[in-house]
Amino acid sequence: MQFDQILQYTLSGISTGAIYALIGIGFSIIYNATGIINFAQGEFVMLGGLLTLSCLELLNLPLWAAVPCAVAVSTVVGVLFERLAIRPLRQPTPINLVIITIGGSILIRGLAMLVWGKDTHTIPPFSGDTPIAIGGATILPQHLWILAITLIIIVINKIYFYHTISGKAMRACSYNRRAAGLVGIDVRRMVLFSFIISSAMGAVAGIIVAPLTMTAYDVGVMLGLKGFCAAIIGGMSSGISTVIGGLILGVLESLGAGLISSGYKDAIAFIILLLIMFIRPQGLFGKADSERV
Amino acid sequence: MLEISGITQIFGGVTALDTVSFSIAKGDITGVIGPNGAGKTTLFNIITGIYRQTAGTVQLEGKDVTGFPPERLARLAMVRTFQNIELFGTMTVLENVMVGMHTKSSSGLLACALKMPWSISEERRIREGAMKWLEFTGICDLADHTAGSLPFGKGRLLEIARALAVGPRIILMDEPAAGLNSQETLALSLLIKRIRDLGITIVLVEHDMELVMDICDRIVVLNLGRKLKEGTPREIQESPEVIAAYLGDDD
Amino acid sequence: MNFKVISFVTAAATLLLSATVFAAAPIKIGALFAVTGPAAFLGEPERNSAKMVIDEINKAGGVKGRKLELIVYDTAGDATKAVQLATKLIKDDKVVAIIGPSTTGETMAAIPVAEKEHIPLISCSAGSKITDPVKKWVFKTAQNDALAVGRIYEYLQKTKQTKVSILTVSDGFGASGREQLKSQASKYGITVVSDDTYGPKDTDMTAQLTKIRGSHSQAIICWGTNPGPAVVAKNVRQLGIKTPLFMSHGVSSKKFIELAGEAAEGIRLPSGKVVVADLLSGSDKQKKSLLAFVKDYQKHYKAEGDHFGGHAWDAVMLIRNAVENGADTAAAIRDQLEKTKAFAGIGGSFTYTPQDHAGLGKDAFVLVEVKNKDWVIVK
Amino acid sequence: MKQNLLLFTGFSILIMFAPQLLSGGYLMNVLVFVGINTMLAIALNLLLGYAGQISLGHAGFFGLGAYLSGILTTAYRFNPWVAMPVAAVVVGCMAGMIGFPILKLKGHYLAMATLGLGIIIFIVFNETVELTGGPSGLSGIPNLQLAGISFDSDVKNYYLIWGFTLAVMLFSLNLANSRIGRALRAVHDSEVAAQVLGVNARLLKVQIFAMSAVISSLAGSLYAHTMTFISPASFGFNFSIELLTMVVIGGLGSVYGSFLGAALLTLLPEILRGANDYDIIIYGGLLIVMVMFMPGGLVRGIPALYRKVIKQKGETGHA
Repeated sequence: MQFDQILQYTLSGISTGAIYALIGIGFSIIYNATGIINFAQGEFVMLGGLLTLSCLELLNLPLWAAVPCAVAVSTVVGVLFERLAIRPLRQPTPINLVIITIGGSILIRGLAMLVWGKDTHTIPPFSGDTPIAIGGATILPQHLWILAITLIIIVINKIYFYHTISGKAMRACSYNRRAAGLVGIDVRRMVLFSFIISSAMGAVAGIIVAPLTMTAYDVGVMLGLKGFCAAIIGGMSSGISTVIGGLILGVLESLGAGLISSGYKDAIAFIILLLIMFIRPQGLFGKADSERV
Repeated sequence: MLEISGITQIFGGVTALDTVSFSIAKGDITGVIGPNGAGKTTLFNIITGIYRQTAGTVQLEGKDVTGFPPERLARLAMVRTFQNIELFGTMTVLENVMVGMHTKSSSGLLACALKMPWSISEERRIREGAMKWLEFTGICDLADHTAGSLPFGKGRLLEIARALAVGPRIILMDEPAAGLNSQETLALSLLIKRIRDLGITIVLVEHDMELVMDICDRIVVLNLGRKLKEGTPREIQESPEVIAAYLGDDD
Repeated sequence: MNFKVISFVTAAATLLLSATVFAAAPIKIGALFAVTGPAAFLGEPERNSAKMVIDEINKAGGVKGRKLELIVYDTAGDATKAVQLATKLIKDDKVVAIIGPSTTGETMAAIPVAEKEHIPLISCSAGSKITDPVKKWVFKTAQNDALAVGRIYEYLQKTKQTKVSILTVSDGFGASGREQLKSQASKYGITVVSDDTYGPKDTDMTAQLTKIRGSHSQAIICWGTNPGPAVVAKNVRQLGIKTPLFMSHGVSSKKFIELAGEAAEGIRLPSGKVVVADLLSGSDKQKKSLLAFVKDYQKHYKAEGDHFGGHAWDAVMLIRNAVENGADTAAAIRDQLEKTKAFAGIGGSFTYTPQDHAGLGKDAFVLVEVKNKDWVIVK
Repeated sequence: MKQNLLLFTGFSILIMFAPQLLSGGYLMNVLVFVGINTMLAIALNLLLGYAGQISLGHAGFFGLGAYLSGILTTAYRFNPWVAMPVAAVVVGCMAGMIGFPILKLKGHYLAMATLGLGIIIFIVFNETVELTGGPSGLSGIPNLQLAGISFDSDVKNYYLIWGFTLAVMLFSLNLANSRIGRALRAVHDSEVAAQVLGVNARLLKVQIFAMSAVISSLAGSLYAHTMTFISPASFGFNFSIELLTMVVIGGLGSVYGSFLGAALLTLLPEILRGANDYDIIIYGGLLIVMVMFMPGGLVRGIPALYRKVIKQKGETGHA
């Protein structure tokens, strides 16, 4: 086994993992503010990619204009989803919310299928596709974009959640929604905010991967699933531990495919995850909290 | 009956209980009192196997039961009630008590699902037994109500009936009078005495001093995680350090 | 005397009446395509092509004065649905023949229904086991994977390459290709030095390709359908792998070139002749059908017709020919299908016999290469 | 108690005579699947509705039952009637073993772990080509036979499947109203209180997890023997989600709710068939609307709706 092979597996894993991480953070933000596991999260990833495509090809916008445009439209969809489906719910039990988001995800996917058809589409890479050699391994400029944007988003998140009023209010909601409400935080607004942030983040993730992985109306399912896993490994945090969760998943998959068996690579990743959870049932980064009676 | 020795509990650097030891005699009503934060509920949680203590042992009828899970203690005839009553809210009052008979019945999953003859007769026995305990606590007429819809006072009675259905030799009550009005408290003290008359040992954590002094045979005082004093209600009432630490601040 | 006259008149009238009724009643043909779901790239062009050709036939007055009626159901690529809908077509819609389903898995699931109800089924999927062993009521129009694999291996043998790496998608299409790639290798003196797979929804195959790069093979064969192979092509380029890359007929459409972009250049694959219709020599028997198909598809759907649609086109035409030859019941259509000889369709030249319900020879495939964003035939 | 029995008898009679009332044909075939899905929804409901434990991997157990039955009868020439219980026992034991560590997890960790389990099982179906036939599926699975009757037509299968489904329903109804069922619901409402009363919550959860897996496996075996062909695609993540949807839409903790949910979600695509590509949109929209207006599921929502209509009628009548 050569060193540059391992390096290539790891690099590939990290760039895939960064995407899982971005999607995972979107999951966590909504989960923390609302207690909802948003199964429609993957659909925003899909919307980001396909909307960028439309902006580029139909409106003939340049890339720098198409991206914010696509993010904005995806965010509007996120807001509509929260307003029309989540907020009016009379009995918001966790399981009902899960079904609502599943319904939403099917609905959004169906609409996308009508708008963009069933074909796979691709958007051009941001800055060419001349491979860059690192040691014995190669990556594409787009991979650097992915890593850089992931990093920027984590930093912005950190600043938002720790240094702004609304960010702090959102964190308060995640600790205790009732108490947050009692001290005058508008919890419902925070819920809306969380949908805005995570749909925008999902869209960004969808845009930056599309040049590498292509996009179609149904890409959200698998990416959403992997993002969900990343979030859980990271203990549903909206910060660095979810990123690590995503990277672990990505690297495990890549190493599994390269070193053991490509057919079983997802199974290998999941078996390791299960083992981690059996040993640490409170999550890799979660703190053990005792039940209060 | 119950022997507690050297119980220490440390939560993330904070010592909640510090080498607490005392013993409870069979047939007694023992009160555990102390100011807020004295560690009373923590102690209960340790005795009943909900928390795992940092150090110390618990002996039940001479048997070391340290670290036993609650369901195992129930089979050794120890049961408890909770400060904020923990009812099975979606089930009826009768069903709540029937769950209490769980250790007194043995039909397995398959026998139940296939309605074997012995499980049918057992089911009848469970129902009759549960009704008996509803009668004992005087809430027979509520049998078919949903437990979640009961007023707090009735809920408390239901929780006690449910605990009794387990057939305990010792029962631990965490603030049974909390949230009750004076009339209900009076009825409760009568009920506790009737339970004692069944030969059941009772330990209770309580803030209502009148109740404690009225029904308890012995009292243990905790303060800041340590045992401050142990004795009869009269001894406790007269103890200067208890008055200083506890009664003094109060009224 | 009187009685005889009356009975004669009645009989004649009945006959006449039934004849007119008969002529008016359309012949019902059922179709099961995976129009949605993961195999929609097959189902959609198939449905479009089938509808198109049925419309054209009816516009031209039908077959022997009878119209054809097509009833299409979407299986979403789900075997359970395929079985249910096959039953529905037979029991509720009373069709005389079924076209589809789109994938091998669905077809294998639907076969018992067709066999039991005695309805001819013309599958549009490629799996060899559909017609091997031969089943009385089951035919297929899609070229066997075996033929596609054979095309590639022949070429490798000719160019004296003996070590190949294979990378197949883990769905029905890839699994069937993988089986053929492995089983036929020795016949051509080829060894498979590495055998990897990827998931249908995977977005990065650099791990598998890094491993393949280390295996020192002389050719990489990737077996899958869009978008996976496009990702593979891009990853190969990213990793700077210079080993020749072969793909399957699963991506022989313009869509692949569009998705893979620059990375598609130089990739070779076996393909039905439809993508290179205009490059064929005039003597090719299929050329007429191919050009007609491509032109019609462009007119109807403003899109490039591909050979998946071609499978449905062939199936409809085969049934049409059977009806032309006088068949109008399920049993008669089956018998006529089996007598098909040298029908030059989109997928190739079909000749069915009681021993062969796949009907195609090796000439169904040509080896093509991507050059300047278009296909050229590899000589 | 008496009411329950009466309701069940009525339901059984309805099921028994349904083929006579309905025109037959394709509808029979759909009703066979309603039966299979009802079994699966009940299995999941035992776990989710009664014990309060989520599973996003139940399609895996369904698939294991189907594949074990399929492999045993095709490759090893087992009699289907033998293969079925063998498969159920094997799946039950597997679920029991995996249940101990997996049910220690709570909330979304449990969701994730069961999801992972389902995906692992799915991948195994796909990759063990020699055994399962891989993605192209396993064909030639024999039909069940009983006393010289081969269950090879929709009507025969209807009675076969519904016989099993009714048995599973009765089994679950009995269980729900027994000491085990009560203990399960108690664990759901307050795990700590149940434990204090002597209920071994952990063991009970594992038992019900295993039982749920056994029922799913049985449904899988029956599916394999009626379809005679199986492929991994039928047992993926999507189907686990669909089962979850059936249980919730039908009504948590209700056996009849599971039937309603399974019936609705199985019949819906048939009703929407005419809508072509729009069906997926209608389906998604309907899920949202259902949960919004019937948050307790069909089994509680329909009577409420009925009462509302009656009340309105009464009011207009008086006015």
